[in-house]
Formats: sequence, structure tokens, C-alpha cells
Amino acid sequence: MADTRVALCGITLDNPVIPASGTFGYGYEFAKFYDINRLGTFSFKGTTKEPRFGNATPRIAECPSGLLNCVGLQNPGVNAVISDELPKLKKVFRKPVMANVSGFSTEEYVYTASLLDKEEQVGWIELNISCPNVHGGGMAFGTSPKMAYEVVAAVRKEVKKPLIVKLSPNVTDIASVAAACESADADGISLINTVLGMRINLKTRKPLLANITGGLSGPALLPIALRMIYQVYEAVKIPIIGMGGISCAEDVVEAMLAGATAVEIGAANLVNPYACRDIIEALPETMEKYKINKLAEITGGAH
Amino acid sequence: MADTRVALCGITLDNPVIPASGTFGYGYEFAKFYDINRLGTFSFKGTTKEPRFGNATPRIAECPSGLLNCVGLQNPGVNAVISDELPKLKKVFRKPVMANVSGFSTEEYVYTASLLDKEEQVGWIELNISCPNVHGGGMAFGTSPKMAYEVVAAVRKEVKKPLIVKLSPNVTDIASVAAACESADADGISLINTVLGMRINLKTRKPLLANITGGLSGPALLPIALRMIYQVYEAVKIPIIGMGGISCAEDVVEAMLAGATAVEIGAANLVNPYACRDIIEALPETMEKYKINKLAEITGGAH
Amino acid sequence: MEERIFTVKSNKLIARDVYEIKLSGDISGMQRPGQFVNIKLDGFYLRRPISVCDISADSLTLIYKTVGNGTEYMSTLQEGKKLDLLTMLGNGYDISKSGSSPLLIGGGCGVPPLYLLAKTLVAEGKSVTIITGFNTKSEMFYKNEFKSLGIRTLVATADGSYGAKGFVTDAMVKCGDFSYTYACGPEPMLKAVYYASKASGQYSFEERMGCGFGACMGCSCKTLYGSKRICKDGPVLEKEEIIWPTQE
Amino acid sequence: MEERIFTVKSNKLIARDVYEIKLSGDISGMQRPGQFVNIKLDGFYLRRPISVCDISADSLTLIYKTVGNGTEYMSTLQEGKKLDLLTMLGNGYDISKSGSSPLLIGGGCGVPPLYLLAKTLVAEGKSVTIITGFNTKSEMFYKNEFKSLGIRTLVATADGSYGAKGFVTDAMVKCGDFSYTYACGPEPMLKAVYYASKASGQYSFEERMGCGFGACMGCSCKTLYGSKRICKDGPVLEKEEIIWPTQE
Ligand SMILES: Cc1cc2nc3c(=O)[nH]c(=O)nc-3n(C[C@H](O)[C@H](O)[C@H](O)COP(=O)(O)OP(=O)(O)OC[C@H]3O[C@@H](n4cnc5c(N)ncnc54)[C@H](O)[C@@H]3O)c2cc1C
Ligand SMILES: Cc1cc2nc3c(=O)[nH]c(=O)nc-3n(C[C@H](O)[C@H](O)[C@H](O)COP(=O)(O)OP(=O)(O)OC[C@H]3O[C@@H](n4cnc5c(N)ncnc54)[C@H](O)[C@@H]3O)c2cc1C
Ligand SMILES: Cc1cc2nc3c(=O)[nH]c(=O)nc-3n(C[C@H](O)[C@H](O)[C@H](O)COP(=O)(O)O)c2cc1C
Ligand SMILES: Cc1cc2nc3c(=O)[nH]c(=O)nc-3n(C[C@H](O)[C@H](O)[C@H](O)COP(=O)(O)O)c2cc1C
Ligand code: FES
Ligand code: FES
Repeated sequence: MADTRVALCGITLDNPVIPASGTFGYGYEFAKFYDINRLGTFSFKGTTKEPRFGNATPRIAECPSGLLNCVGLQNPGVNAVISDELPKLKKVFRKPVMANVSGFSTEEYVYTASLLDKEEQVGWIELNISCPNVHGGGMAFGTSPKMAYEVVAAVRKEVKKPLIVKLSPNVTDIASVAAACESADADGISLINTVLGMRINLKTRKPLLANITGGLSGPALLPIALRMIYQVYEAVKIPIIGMGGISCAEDVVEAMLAGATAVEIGAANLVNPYACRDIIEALPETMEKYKINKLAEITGGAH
Repeated sequence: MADTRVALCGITLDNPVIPASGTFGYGYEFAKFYDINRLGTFSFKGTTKEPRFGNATPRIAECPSGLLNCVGLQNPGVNAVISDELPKLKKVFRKPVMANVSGFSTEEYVYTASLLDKEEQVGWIELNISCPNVHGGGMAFGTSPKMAYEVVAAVRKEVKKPLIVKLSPNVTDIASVAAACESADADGISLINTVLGMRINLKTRKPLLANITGGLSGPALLPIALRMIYQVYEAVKIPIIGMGGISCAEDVVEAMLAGATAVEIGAANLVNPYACRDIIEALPETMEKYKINKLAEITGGAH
Repeated sequence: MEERIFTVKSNKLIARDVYEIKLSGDISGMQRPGQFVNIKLDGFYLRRPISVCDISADSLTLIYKTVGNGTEYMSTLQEGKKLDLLTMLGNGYDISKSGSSPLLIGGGCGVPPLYLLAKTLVAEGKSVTIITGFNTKSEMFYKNEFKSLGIRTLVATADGSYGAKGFVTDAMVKCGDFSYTYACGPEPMLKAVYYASKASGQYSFEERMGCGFGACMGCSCKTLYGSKRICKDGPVLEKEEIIWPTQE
Repeated sequence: MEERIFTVKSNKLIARDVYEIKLSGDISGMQRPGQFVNIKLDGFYLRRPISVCDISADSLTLIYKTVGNGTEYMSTLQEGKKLDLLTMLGNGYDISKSGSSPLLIGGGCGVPPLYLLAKTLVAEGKSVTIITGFNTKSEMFYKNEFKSLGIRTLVATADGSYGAKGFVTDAMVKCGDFSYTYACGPEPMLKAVYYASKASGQYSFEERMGCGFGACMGCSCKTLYGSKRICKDGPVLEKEEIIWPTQE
């Protein structure tokens, strides 16, 4: 029997498949399509202190093997998430869930993360440090090891649950950012967030996205994500959640060999709403094909 | 009549289409397929001071909408390029050619660039600063504005022909690297080189490439390249050669709207040896479709 | 939402750059007018959303204009080709609000969903009027199909090459009063109709989509009832809730 | 090199995971044994190199093993499907060096190019012997086709399920002397043949390719005559120039 279980910061997942934040809403849409309790867990839409409508539209552009988005963290704000979304979520999802947290200042991160940390169903806090730091000149927290250290250390103090830091790939040296997060006592690293890109509308001769640039996701990212997972695995000892273009069970195995303990699946959910279910169903057969008995054992196998 | 001409650092090209270094050899292979004098120009294989065999094989891996390569600058060394390749090249190509130069120390860059600068047929020097700096701890020249400034300034002193600096996309802030090159008196910027990636062979559980990581090229890069061209266009006044995943005439227009004066085409030549000819032939029709009379006028049109 | 495989039965040019494609497959549950399908096309990452134009016993009719690479590719699909569709997407029009004499207004590629709507309203015994607007005669389609439903059918062309010269709103003034408005078309047309009609109504919007079923927040818009997703809470909005973006 | 469009005539399983595909199209200039074609497949970025196995008046036979996603996809291609091929790639075998009684040695997916080679040598009046090696009987193919050429045909299987038990080199010792060796197969087999045979010969190599026509330096190898590109200066190397990589 193929054993697909993995342990993520002390919590055992039935399988390593985790829908990525921003591509799975709060789970209900998908709960109509299949039993989402089959998932390892899922990471819900990025939550901020205040409610956000996000950016103007168009927010989506097609790319070769991927898409750009500039949704801009649309969410009802942490208070509404706690009062409205989590109670509804509880009805369709019985497992611990991953709370994805964003912010534009260290205080916002701390505020939002510490509120979500107290929610029973929240199993992990996933701190998305790719947002521009409004007090730091707009440069994203995740682009410098120093800023990353500061925000992670501040959140760490207020958060008891496992703290996973989600890194931006738009950096020269992702391993040093990961190492900074580890030294600020993060419990895990998740990567990669989207790669900054843009498209231009040839008819209007203007950028296609209202926000000019957007984040690239989808299979186009896969080789970049694998390289970064591999690099970060050599730089830290804490577990890694790998993501970026993962679309099938073979990609899951590849990301785990590169160093991931679990994986997140983003864009694939949008084009195939059954993507995560299909991947979970294909895992045992794929494991057999590559002679894997316990999936957890292959993490980092390519090093 | 569609006017496809563009001026690149004082030299007029019949069209903005330039096969990218490393994907067009020294032109002969392609001269058998079509008249390469129809090209704007082309950038020949990266040349170093010493001959290099390059990395072990496998050097190539397939990716969604692209490929990884770790050829490792295989070339016969600058002296053989001058004595053997350029005379042969002259027989098949009548236009000024772009000499792509690589090195592992500032001295090597200066040595190679100044020798090629003296060659009559060389129209431009394209300085590829993505190579690891052996004296700078292995970090690539192109990853820090300071290192970029130093190598460009040193080469600039010895080179009379237009000096175009080719940037690596594997950086947090490409605009600042471009600005450093401009202030070191570069005449142009070309971007992007390949994005660092990797793939793993699931059967052997080892990295697929002998060199572990390789550079991603092909359509997967297009949105990343467009974003960087756009950013660099806002940061410098010197002309930009845009590249990264360009595969058809519409992509050429898109890169030019983002800020490119001309474009290079890399991976597309490998899967379709007629790619550049096909693009050149499609340009007039595409210009008509988007109501462009003079192609040169659209550069930066999306800003 | 359901994922279903359909087979191309026919795919033909019916006006300049406009194609009618008929697909056979399981159409159960797809009768609500104003809903759309999201089509996976080989070589494209995102699906393409197209409104349901008509439904028969076992087939689905869509009408699409070739505006880019995806729709260009669609126009090359041959009989027998299998397509993966997400079906029953969006809220669709609420026909219970139509009153006795509803006016339907469609512009360009906004016309198709009004066909199933008109057919459904006629079946409910309503007295239906439709105005369709096009740039020019060669782009016009489905005039006869609407006429065959036995409804009053007006056409406006911007250049006057067919029917009334001008926009759909120019034709509206000649229509007299009506109980309700159903509209679909480009945003400037919807806006003009909004200001030109006194009656209440429902307007169908377009937005670039990531998923088409409510997961990604790619298609959000602001309404007086809060932010809504065009793909899931729309594409049809009540006239009363619409907030027009201040800048185009 | 030439780019040509071929049409699938047939595509069938001939041994475990091994398919024979016949393509019709313009085969002029493709008669040189040991050359390969590079095939564009929908949904894959790089082309897939496959050796020419046989050529008839207007068709081309290839034999391929399903080892990954590209060849898996190839195995689903139906009659009538059009394929874009770069043809006449690589140097191919030089038959002028064969002498009167050449020995051909092929292992697994290295067997196919030897068929056209054998046919060509027979047509030149040579006395040809072929040894083909497989892991096991169910993977064996083309034994009868080689026999039909009227040549001496030996088969070795690693598990002894057919023919001589062992590797091609075990079968070689039973063959007596021969004038020249032509070999194609996995690198360990080529290396074993290299050390086992006294005669000179030509060996065909594989490498992962970017272009297949000499432009990218993706497939370089070191030889005693300098660095060579497997795709352009190979895939066939002279025995005398081969440098075996020191580590596997
Ligand atoms: C709910 C809904 C119903 C629609 N119904 C129809 C219909 O019945 N007939 C018809 O001709 N068209 C319809 N459209 C528009 C149609 O989806 C686009 O014209 C089509 O997706 C363009 O694809 P392309 O690849 O040819 O263009 P490209 O511009 O190459 O497409 C690139 C991307 O932009 C998106 N896109 C481009 N234009 C639009 C647009 N106007 N609206 C939304 N997304 C767009 C595409 O889906 C794709 O993701 C509808 C759109 C929506 C949102
Ligand atoms: C000159 C030459 C002739 C060949 N002739 C034959 C033949 O006649 N019959 C046959 O079955 N196979 C042949 N091969 C091997 C064949 O090209 C590969 O098995 C095939 O490309 C694998 O593709 P895939 O997508 O199924 O595998 P994947 O592993 O998914 O392919 C991924 C990438 O790796 C490359 N690749 C994978 N394996 C090999 C390999 N062994 N050699 C070169 N590239 C590889 C692919 O081309 C592709 O770019 C030949 C290879 C070369 C270089
Ligand atoms: C529409 C969309 C919205 C996203 N929103 C968030 C978000 O709110 N928070 C976050 O950390 N990542 C967000 N992401 C990034 C994904 O979680 C993921 O890191 C990225 O898309 C790469 O994975 P993929 O290639 O599998 O999509 C979003 C991605 C998409 C496509
Ligand atoms: C096989 C290969 C070899 C390359 N060699 C070089 C090189 O020698 N020097 C250089 O500056 N860039 C080299 N490049 C990078 C390309 O010139 C180009 O910057 C990159 O591939 C992105 O463009 P593309 O997506 O059109 O291929 C190489 C790329 C490939 C695919
Ligand atoms: S397109 Fe994804 S929510 Fe509407
Ligand atoms: S594969 Fe490109 S040179 Fe051989």
C-alpha cells in the first residue's frame, strides 16, 4: 500500500497536496465539486488586517503555460474571515487549515497572524512576505534577508502555531532569505510565490493588466520553482512546502525530490477544478511507477 | 509599405530581428536553410578568452513552454574565433555582426572584447555579464550594480564599437543593474538572459542536467522578459534589445511596445530553424494588423 | 458547474469574423439563459468563456467572434473534435422578472445569449422585442433566427448599412414602452442602455477570467450590493446594483 | 536538413512498450542509414529525435519505445495525423567501410537504424550478420524482418527467454570473424562491444538534444578528433575516435 502521508511541522497530512492560497477561495466552491477533506489541507485566500477590494480589472492575462494575476489580495479582512468565513469553512472541512496572512507593515502582519493563530481550526500560519512594505519604500519584505528576519521575528513572538514563511522568487538569492527566516524561528518555508511579469495588449498598446504588472503562475514556473526548492533545501533545516506550476502527481514527486515536504497547487485548480483530487488519486500509481513506498521518504532525494 | 528598419546604436538594421547568442552558432548551419542576410544582424556564440568544452552532458532538459540548457559557454576561444570563424562567417553574412563576449574575470572580459572590437565585421560588442565572477566569490557580475559597473567601465575603456551589456534576470532589481551599466557608459542593454532552473529525473532521482541547474529559455519567459524590458526602459535612456521567449511577429511588437529597440530570438531557432525568417516575413502583415507604419516608432509605446 | 466532454458537430462562419459552433453532448441542466461555458483549447492555458446561445435535445450552440489566438484556433476546429467544457457557469438571467413585454438588447458578441433568453421568454408566453446592434451589415447575424421565434426584431447598424442607422439606443426610442430590459454587449453599450431605459432590467457583463467558477477573484467588480465575481455572482447584474467604473 | 510534413499511416505496438509508426510523405534524400528525424509533437517544446528504421517509395518507418511523456503521446497518434519533421539529420553510417562481411549489433531502441543499414548493405552485396539484444523476449522486435533480408540473424536476451542468454557480446564470440562493426544501442552496450571486437567499426550514440542540427552545442561530446556534436558530426562516431566518459 502506497503511504502518502507526510508530517508538516508536527501535523500529519494524509497526503502532501495543498491547494495554494488565492486559488481555492475558502474551499466552498470546490466542496461542491469533490470532498475537500481528501486534501492534505489547504491554504485559504491571503488575509489582511483591513478588507480589500483589490486592484482594478483586468486582473488576469494569459501566458504560455501560465497566467498573470494582479488580484491584489482581495479579501474581507481578518475580522470578517474569523466571524463569517471560518464558521462556514468548518462545515465543509474537518482538518486543520492553513491561514495565509499578508500585510503592508510589520504591525499589520502581527495583528492578522495573532488573531488567526487563536482560531481552533487554523493549523499553520503561512506568512506571505511578498507584499510591498509601505514603510520600507515599497520594496517587498521578502526581497531582503534583513526585512524578512524582522517581520518573521515580530510575528513569531505572537504566534504559537507553526509559522510557515512564504517567499517571493523575485530575488537574487532566495537561499539567504530562507536562512534569515529560519534564524527568526520560522517553522517552515513555502515557495515560490508568483514571478513578476507583464503582458501588453497589442490593440490598445497598453499593459493588459490594470495594475501594469502581475504575478506569473502555472507550469511555466516549474523549473524555476524546482531550482529554488533545491537551493533552499540546502540552506535550511526546517521543512519546505514546494509550489510553482505543479500540475500532476509526477510534478509532486519532482518537487519532493528537490526538497519539499509537501506541495501547494495553485493555477492548476483554476483550469481544472478537480486538479487536486486528480493528483491525489494518481499519487499511488505514480509512487508505484517510481518504486516509492513511503512518499515522506523521498523529500530531498535529489541532493 | 511597412518600414521595419530600426537603428541600433548608430547602425541601421533592416529589421529588429536578431538571433540570440548560443542558439545560432556562427550562422553557417542556418545559412544552409535560408539567406541569413535577411536578418537584422545576429549575435554569435558567447566567446571567452580560452577555448572551453563546456559542461558535461546532459546539457538540455525539456520544460513546459521552454528548455533548460547548461552548455557552459562551449567555444573555441577568442583567437580561434578570429582566425577560423570570422573569415568563414564573412562568406555567408555581409552585415555587421554582434560579438557576444563572456568571461570569468574583468581581465578576461577586457581581453576578449578588445580583440573582437578590432575585427572589421563586428558591429557591436554584447557583453554577457551573467557569468560567475571567479574573483568575486562566484557571484555573477550581473547580480550587483557595483560589479556590473566595474566590469562595464573596464571594458568600455578598451572598446570603441557600441557596447551592449546583456543582463541576467536572476536579480531582485534589474533596473538598478541596467542603470549602473548606463552610468559606466554602455551604449545599450540587452535582456534577458536565461532564468536559472532545474529538472529532476524521476527514474534516477538525480538532477537531469549534469550541471544540476541550467538556464530556462523559451516562451515560458515571455511575461518575465516583458516586465523587465518595461522596467529597464523606465530606468535608462540607452536602447534596449529585448529577448526571452519571443517566437512570432506579435511577440516582437509586444517587446518593442514594452521598450525594446530590437529583439533577439533564442530558443525559437532550435525548434524551428526557420523561426527568424518566418518572423521577418510575418512582420509587415502584423504591422498592418496593428496599424503600425514605422516599426521603430513603437518602441516604448506601452509607457 | 460540471465538467463535460462535447463533440464538435459543425463550426461555420455566419458573419464577418463570427462563427456558430454546434456541440453534441450532455446538455442536462444547461437550460438557463445567460449562463456560459468555459472551454479548454489545446495549446492555451486558460479556458475561454463563451455564452450559451441555444440548447436543443442533445446539442449546444455557441456563437463566437475571432478576436485573438484562442478564438482563431476555435474557428479551425473540425467536426468530431472533442472539447472539455465547464458548463452551467454564472447566474444567468432571471426570467421571472420580465413582466409581459420585455425588451432584449444585444450588441455584437453580446447577442448570442439573448437567443436562448428570447426562446425561453416566448415559451413563457411573453411578448418579446429584440434590438440587435452591429457595426455594419456584414457583421450582423441571427436576424432571421430571432424573427423565426415570432418576436419583434429590430436591427441597428452604426454605419446604417442595415436597419436603423445608429446605436441600439437610437432604435430603443422607436420601441415604445416595455416592462423590463435584458441587455448584453460591450460595456459602453450597456452603459448607454442603462441611461436610455426607464425600465428595470438585467445586464450581462464580461471580464477576463482566471477560473470562471468563483475561485480566483480575477473577475471582481464593485456593485451597490458589495463586490461580486462576474463569473459566479454574475455575469448578469441587476440594473439597480450596477456601479459604472469612473474611468474607462 | 529539411523540414517536411508527414502523415501517419499506421502506428502499432510491436513489442512491449515498442511501437512501429509508418509515415507517408516526401522521403527523397533520406536513404542514408543511421540518420534521424526530429519530430514536433503537440504540447511539447522540444522535438523528439528518432532514427530512420526504413524507407520505402513514399513512406518512412520509425520504431520507438515509450519511455516518457513525448513517446507516450506518440503512441496515441492516429492515422491521418500530420507531423512536422526535420529530416536527414546526422551523419549516418558510412557503408563504404563495411568490407565484405560486416557485423551489425543493436541493443533495444538501438536496433531500428540497423534495419535500413542492413538492407543497404545487402543491396551492395555484402554478407551481413546482425546480433540484436533485448532484456527479454517480450521486448524483442524485427527478428523476422531481419531474417527476411536473408541475413544471418542472432538474438540475445539478458534473461535467456529467447535466443542466446546474455548480452550481445556473449553472442559475438560465437560469430567468428568479421570485417567491420556497426553498432547502435545504450552506451554500456556500445562500450562492451568496443572492447569485445577486434575489427574497426562505427558506433551510433544518443544525447539529449536542443536542436538536432548543430546550432546549440547541447549534445557535444569529446572525441580524439576534438569535440563533436552528436546531432551533426554524429550520431555515428568512428571506433577510433571514441573517448569513453570516465564516470557514468
Ligand atoms: C461570461 C462571458 C461570456 C462570453 N460570451 C461570448 C460569446 O458568446 N461570444 C463571443 O464571441 N465572446 C464571448 N465572450 C468573450 C470571449 O470570452 C473572448 O472574446 C475570448 O475569450 C477571447 O479569446 P482569444 O484567445 O481569442 O483572445 P485573446 O485576447 O488572445 O485572449 C487572451 C485572454 O484574454 C481573455 N479575453 C480576451 N477578450 C476577452 C473578453 N472580451 N472578455 C473576457 N475575456 C477576454 C481570454 O479569455 C484569454 O484568457 C464572453 C466572455 C465572458 C466573460
Ligand atoms: C539520434 C537519436 C536517435 C534516436 N533514435 C531512437 C529510435 O529510433 N527509437 C527510440 O525509441 N528512441 C530513439 N532515441 C531516443 C529518443 O529520442 C528518446 O527516447 C525520446 O526523445 C524520449 O522522449 P520522451 O518525451 O518520451 O521522454 P522524456 O524523458 O519525457 O523526454 C524529455 C526530453 O529528454 C529527451 N530524451 C529523453 N531520453 C532521451 C534519450 N535516450 N536520448 C536523447 N534524448 C532523450 C527528449 O528528447 C526530451 O527532450 C534516439 C535519440 C537520439 C538522440
Ligand atoms: C489568482 C491567484 C491569486 C493568488 N493569491 C495569493 C494570495 O492571496 N496569497 C499568497 O500567498 N499567494 C497567492 N497566490 C500565489 C499562489 O498561492 C502560488 O504561490 C503561485 O500561484 C505559484 O503556484 P502555481 O504555479 O501552482 O499557481 C495567488 C495566485 C493566483 C494565480
Ligand atoms: C542553448 C543556449 C545557449 C546559449 N548560449 C548563450 C551564450 O553563449 N551567451 C549568451 O549571452 N546567451 C546565451 N544564451 C541565452 C540566449 O541568448 C537568450 O538570452 C535566452 O535564451 C533567452 O531568449 P529565448 O527565450 O528567446 O531563448 C543561450 C541560450 C540557449 C538556449
Ligand atoms: S474568474 Fe475566477 S473568480 Fe471569477
Ligand atoms: S542538439 Fe543542438 S547542437 Fe546538437
